[in-house]
Amino acid sequence: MTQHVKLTINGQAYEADIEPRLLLVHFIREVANLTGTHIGCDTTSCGACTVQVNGVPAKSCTLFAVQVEGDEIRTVEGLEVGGKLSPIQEGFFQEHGLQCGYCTPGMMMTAEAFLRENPHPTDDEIRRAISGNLCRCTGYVNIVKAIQYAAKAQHEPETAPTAPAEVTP
Amino acid sequence: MHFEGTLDIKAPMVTVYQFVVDPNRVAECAPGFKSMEILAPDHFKPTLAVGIGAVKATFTLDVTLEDTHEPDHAAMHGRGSAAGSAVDMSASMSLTPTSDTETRMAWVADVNISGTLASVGSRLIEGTAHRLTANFFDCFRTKLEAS
Amino acid sequence: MTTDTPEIHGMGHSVKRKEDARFLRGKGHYVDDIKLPGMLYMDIVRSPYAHANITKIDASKALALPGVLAVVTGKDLDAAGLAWMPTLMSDKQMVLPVDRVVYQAQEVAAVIATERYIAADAITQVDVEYEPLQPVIDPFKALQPDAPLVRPDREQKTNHIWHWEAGDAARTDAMFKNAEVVIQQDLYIPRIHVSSIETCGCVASWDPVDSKLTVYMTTQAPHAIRTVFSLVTGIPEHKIRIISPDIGGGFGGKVPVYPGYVIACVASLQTGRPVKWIEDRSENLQADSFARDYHISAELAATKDGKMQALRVKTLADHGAFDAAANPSKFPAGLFSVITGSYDLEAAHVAVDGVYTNKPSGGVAYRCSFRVTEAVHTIERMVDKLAQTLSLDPADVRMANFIPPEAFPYKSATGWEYDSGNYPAALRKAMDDIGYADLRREQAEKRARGELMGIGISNFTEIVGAGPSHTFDILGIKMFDSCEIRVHPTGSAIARIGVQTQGQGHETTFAQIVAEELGLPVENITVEHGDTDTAPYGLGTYASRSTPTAGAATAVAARKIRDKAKKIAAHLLEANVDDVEWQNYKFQVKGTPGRSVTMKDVAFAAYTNFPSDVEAGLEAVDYYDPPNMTFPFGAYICVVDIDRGTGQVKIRRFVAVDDCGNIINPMIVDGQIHGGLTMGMAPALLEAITYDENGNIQQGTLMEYLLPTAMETPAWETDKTVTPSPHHPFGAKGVGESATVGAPPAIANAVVDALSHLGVTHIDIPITPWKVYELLVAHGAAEL
Amino acid sequence: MIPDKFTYFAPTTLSEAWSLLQNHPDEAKLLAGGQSLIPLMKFRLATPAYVIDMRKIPGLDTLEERNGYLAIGAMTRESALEKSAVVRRRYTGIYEASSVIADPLVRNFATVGGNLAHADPANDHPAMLLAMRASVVAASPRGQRTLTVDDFIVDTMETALTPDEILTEIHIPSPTAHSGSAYVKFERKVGDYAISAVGVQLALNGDTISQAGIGLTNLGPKAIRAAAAETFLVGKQPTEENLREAARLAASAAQPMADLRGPESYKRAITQTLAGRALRAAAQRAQAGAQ
Repeated sequence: MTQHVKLTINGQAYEADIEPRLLLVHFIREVANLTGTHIGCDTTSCGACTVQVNGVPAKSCTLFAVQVEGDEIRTVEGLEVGGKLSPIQEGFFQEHGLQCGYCTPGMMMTAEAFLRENPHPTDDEIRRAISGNLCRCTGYVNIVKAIQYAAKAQHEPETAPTAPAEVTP
Repeated sequence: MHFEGTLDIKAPMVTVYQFVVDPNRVAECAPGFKSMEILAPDHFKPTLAVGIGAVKATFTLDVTLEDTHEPDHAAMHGRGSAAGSAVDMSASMSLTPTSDTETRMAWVADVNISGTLASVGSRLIEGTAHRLTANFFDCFRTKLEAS
Repeated sequence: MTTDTPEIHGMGHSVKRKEDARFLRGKGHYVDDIKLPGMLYMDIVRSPYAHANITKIDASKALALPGVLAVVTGKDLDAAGLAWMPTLMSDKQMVLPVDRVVYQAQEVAAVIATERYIAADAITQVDVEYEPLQPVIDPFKALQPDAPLVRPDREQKTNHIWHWEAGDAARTDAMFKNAEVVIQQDLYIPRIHVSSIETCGCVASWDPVDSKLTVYMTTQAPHAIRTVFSLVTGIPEHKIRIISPDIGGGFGGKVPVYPGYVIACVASLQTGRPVKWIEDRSENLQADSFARDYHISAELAATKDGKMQALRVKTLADHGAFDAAANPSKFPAGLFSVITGSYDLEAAHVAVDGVYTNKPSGGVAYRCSFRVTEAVHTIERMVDKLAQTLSLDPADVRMANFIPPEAFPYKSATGWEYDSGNYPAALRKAMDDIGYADLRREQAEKRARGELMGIGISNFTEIVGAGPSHTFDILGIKMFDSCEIRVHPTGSAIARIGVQTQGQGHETTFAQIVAEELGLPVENITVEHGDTDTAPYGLGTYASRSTPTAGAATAVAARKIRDKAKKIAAHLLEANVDDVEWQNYKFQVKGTPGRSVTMKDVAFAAYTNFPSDVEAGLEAVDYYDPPNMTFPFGAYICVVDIDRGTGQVKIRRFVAVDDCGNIINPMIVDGQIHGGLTMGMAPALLEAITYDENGNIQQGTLMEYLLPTAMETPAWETDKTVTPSPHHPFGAKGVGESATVGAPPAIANAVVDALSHLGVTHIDIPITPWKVYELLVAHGAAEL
Repeated sequence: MIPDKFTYFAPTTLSEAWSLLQNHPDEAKLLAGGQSLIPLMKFRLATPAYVIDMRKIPGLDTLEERNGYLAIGAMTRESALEKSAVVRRRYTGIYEASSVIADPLVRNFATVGGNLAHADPANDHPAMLLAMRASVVAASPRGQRTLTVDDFIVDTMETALTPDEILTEIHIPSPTAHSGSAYVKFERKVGDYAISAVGVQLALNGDTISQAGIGLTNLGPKAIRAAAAETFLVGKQPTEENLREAARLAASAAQPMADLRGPESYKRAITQTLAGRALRAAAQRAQAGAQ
């Protein structure tokens, strides 16, 4: 039995008839075809699927899409505005805050929301804030630096050279 | 998981013995008993919906009575699967009369749970299995003393 | 015609990563992102038992579900001769069992359905009847005569797989006989799992018109996989295309061929439609290959004043039900014989016995280079135990026993030729960085107050870059690696490599190698890999081999291009070739810097104005066969504080001084070390896979298998020394795994050091709070 | 991991929710934050035929001090407790418990009511709420009743709620000025359940303890009230000696089982350590409040 849901992802409205058991992460990846949000576990442990629901970071593998009916979802694809990387993306680029890139979208969605609440964090506060997101590659050192970079960049918008534009493969 | 216990039942040993080798009576005491298929007097398949809180698993156990010595010993062996998991259990009961109307039952049970339940629920399994097993045998006493 | 030399950003520059552009925007292309028209989904029925006969599989209920197309069982595969497949270690492995399962979570049947959710429903509707058998869990008991057989399919009716030795037994025994001091220690290096955040999976797509099988898969070694697939299925190799898209972490776990890949291919062949299979995390954790699981017994002979003389090691290796490790063929125990480490020993002997148990396959890497982690942990613990026994400072004992810098190239007691090293310099730097003397003073003060603080050193030597063709092969394929470079007319280039990145940043670092060698700006160089239809043959990325092998091939291919370019440059400069030299990224007439042309100029001429005795175009390929392994090393120092009330170990500081020779990109090397240290710390303190007596895995989800978060991970401090490899084209060594190999003993040594005054001499990893606390209780030092 | 099929309802009133519960006895499950339920459903260890999402029922996310107590709506997010200045200042133990549950992302959706009603012995709120002598409000078509947390939590994952009852609010008595509370949890890593955790609340009357509450997490089939330790403390001064004895008594109330988090003896021993630390912190806070 399906149910009709409407929700907004990155400002764009999506409507679909879905099974109530459809996980939000599958709605995002399979219905909206936004594959930047990843899946890394079954137990709400890894945070690879982190998106923002009405601005609040959440693990989208632990929400049914029907639960966020009418809500505003933001995914990694919604970070870049007007062809310009957001400070958090810029921070991850400048500070080498990613390696395989798999946890990166979730990590950035957590960090971006965190910096809105705490614009001048300490390193320890950052570590605590990202402790629901696992990274196996970086050892977190450069992720902490990346988030600090973004914290500073928020206050001084013009910064170093930006990451190259996306190349269509 | 190994559990054991002793029960003092206010019923004569022969009555207790007849109870524990009667599939219908035994199955009624099984946790979450739903239904049963009896294949032979010593071979039956109860369906059980076992659970605590939100967790529920429905098992169909294939049970055989074995090693029965009237009037003081009975044993059973069961196996079943559900939700990517398997359950293997064996239980034995030894009866001694403490009087003409009272019987002491010493029971021993070994329960093995494998698969998803074991890997996801290991934290809660031992306590739960212990509780369910003890309830199973306690139920014998309740039913026997009620009848 | 000279133009200004643009910024090249070659060797040694912290160039920002090219691949980040897509990852930062959520535009990576991982396997699960691939959607093909008509694609089906596969899900797998797995065994709850570790050891059981399968008496019946009834798929009728599953097949009755709308959307279910097929249920594949072992019997189906058997009919096609595909129920078993070869492993990389001369063993064979079940794809799907015909009548018996040999580990928990083993694949039993596969369901093919039109949707992921339907496939998930269908696996619950496949009824499998089992008859449980007694499982073999303990590898020591596995060798007892009455142990049940894990592998009755083999001719040899034993659970013993192989015996392997290295070194000189007689000489070692003789040294022990006369030794003044003998230190003995048993160590268990537990089974662990790489758990890359992306699990394994594939999309297999059989094109019936073209008779071609394309498989997008999470593999670290696409070419080797293609060859194996071709050998197993009989499909000609040119009709198989393996594509490794973006890989969400590999660490060794994505080297093996897992049954799921093969079943998906069979399912695609059967249905004529693409089939996607993506593992769940719990499947990944429970069934994919594991690392370590070595039961080691080590002895060290030394003089009274702490001079190490000989090492004798016996090991039992638990390989699970199939010997499906991914070691080079001649090395069933990997490079474990590098166990003499950084020390100048007169003799050593190592013996390893492989054993089958009812567990998933063991012996793959966990970000380590073929069993080097086990070796390093052993020798570094033994050195510390020697120091403790003789009441010497562990740093002093190391300094007194290092292979001296002037002794390189150095032949080790087990036969390796170390290429280069300067161990005292690295240790001295680490000691200076962390303030070793001050820490020892602080420790003494704290001990007087009853506080527990420990300082641990690890001075590891790695062995990476497999490897020279005279020694190294996998299934007979020599372990060379490759690069093919093509320079385009306008001065940009593409390099295709035989290795496969899983986050190491190859698209950037290999471009830097080309940039350095050709004098073309790094941003104008594209690096491609992972597609067997386009990339040159290579053995893939694992065991820190990319830079030592394919990196070398890249430099050599570029130099071949430069040789040709020189002829064109001479033509352009109207000079004799012998009078042209490569200086400052330009060709110039010797002694006349004003007369020069850039590679960009030459590239254009290679297509528009080349001399008559030179072919058009500018490209080259190189298959590099390394003359030797490279031996990166490092000195790590760890400081821990221990809570006497809970046994909790806190890493206060950790300084890592690494030496991987010449560095391509310091930013990326630093990142590799941060990650490696974290994956070294994890098994030292948190991660381990254990089984109960029935063979139930006890850490089957990430709730129980404890990957460290940012909170458990310390702020790593890194530093370096540079001792180039004398045989590598640009003096580099591998680095991806150094820190994983080197970190665990630094941590273990620090914990033992904190407790050494109580009489504690060893603690096995993972060092859990309760293990520490029980030691505190035993020695009267616990605090309530 | 894909959950089994179910029918989803998002009622907008409690009455609607009650009638759904009554119409589908045994087959319906209330969904609050879902951070425990949904993982169980993904493993198909929970397969409710009907899921009743509470998100649209207004008034269940209260967080306010009323006359003499703090009212926490059942649907109040853990993160709301963590961020509340009042909770942090006056109900410090609750703040500390909220901020160590699972991980920060889970806390953004996990609810206090869900944590309590799930009655997992490893959940952090029950023990702290025992220490704070909290009560819960259960509402059904027959009206509402208030019961203590002691009575509410019956056994492992079993509460006193009748099949058609819904937990709507948690009430924590407002502490006196001279009170202090603390929650000390020891876990293997962030996101883990406690190896052991202890919640404490102490109230002082002058320099003697007038009220003591101590709860233990993950040390038995359900959260445990360390009653002997509480009784011991009342009427005594919060001296180091007394607190140590109370910690010893608290640990002796634990009924731990050996598991991957450690052997029984270890859990008992560190419970004494953690109880001591929680008692000292609570006593200090109480004394600070008294100044």
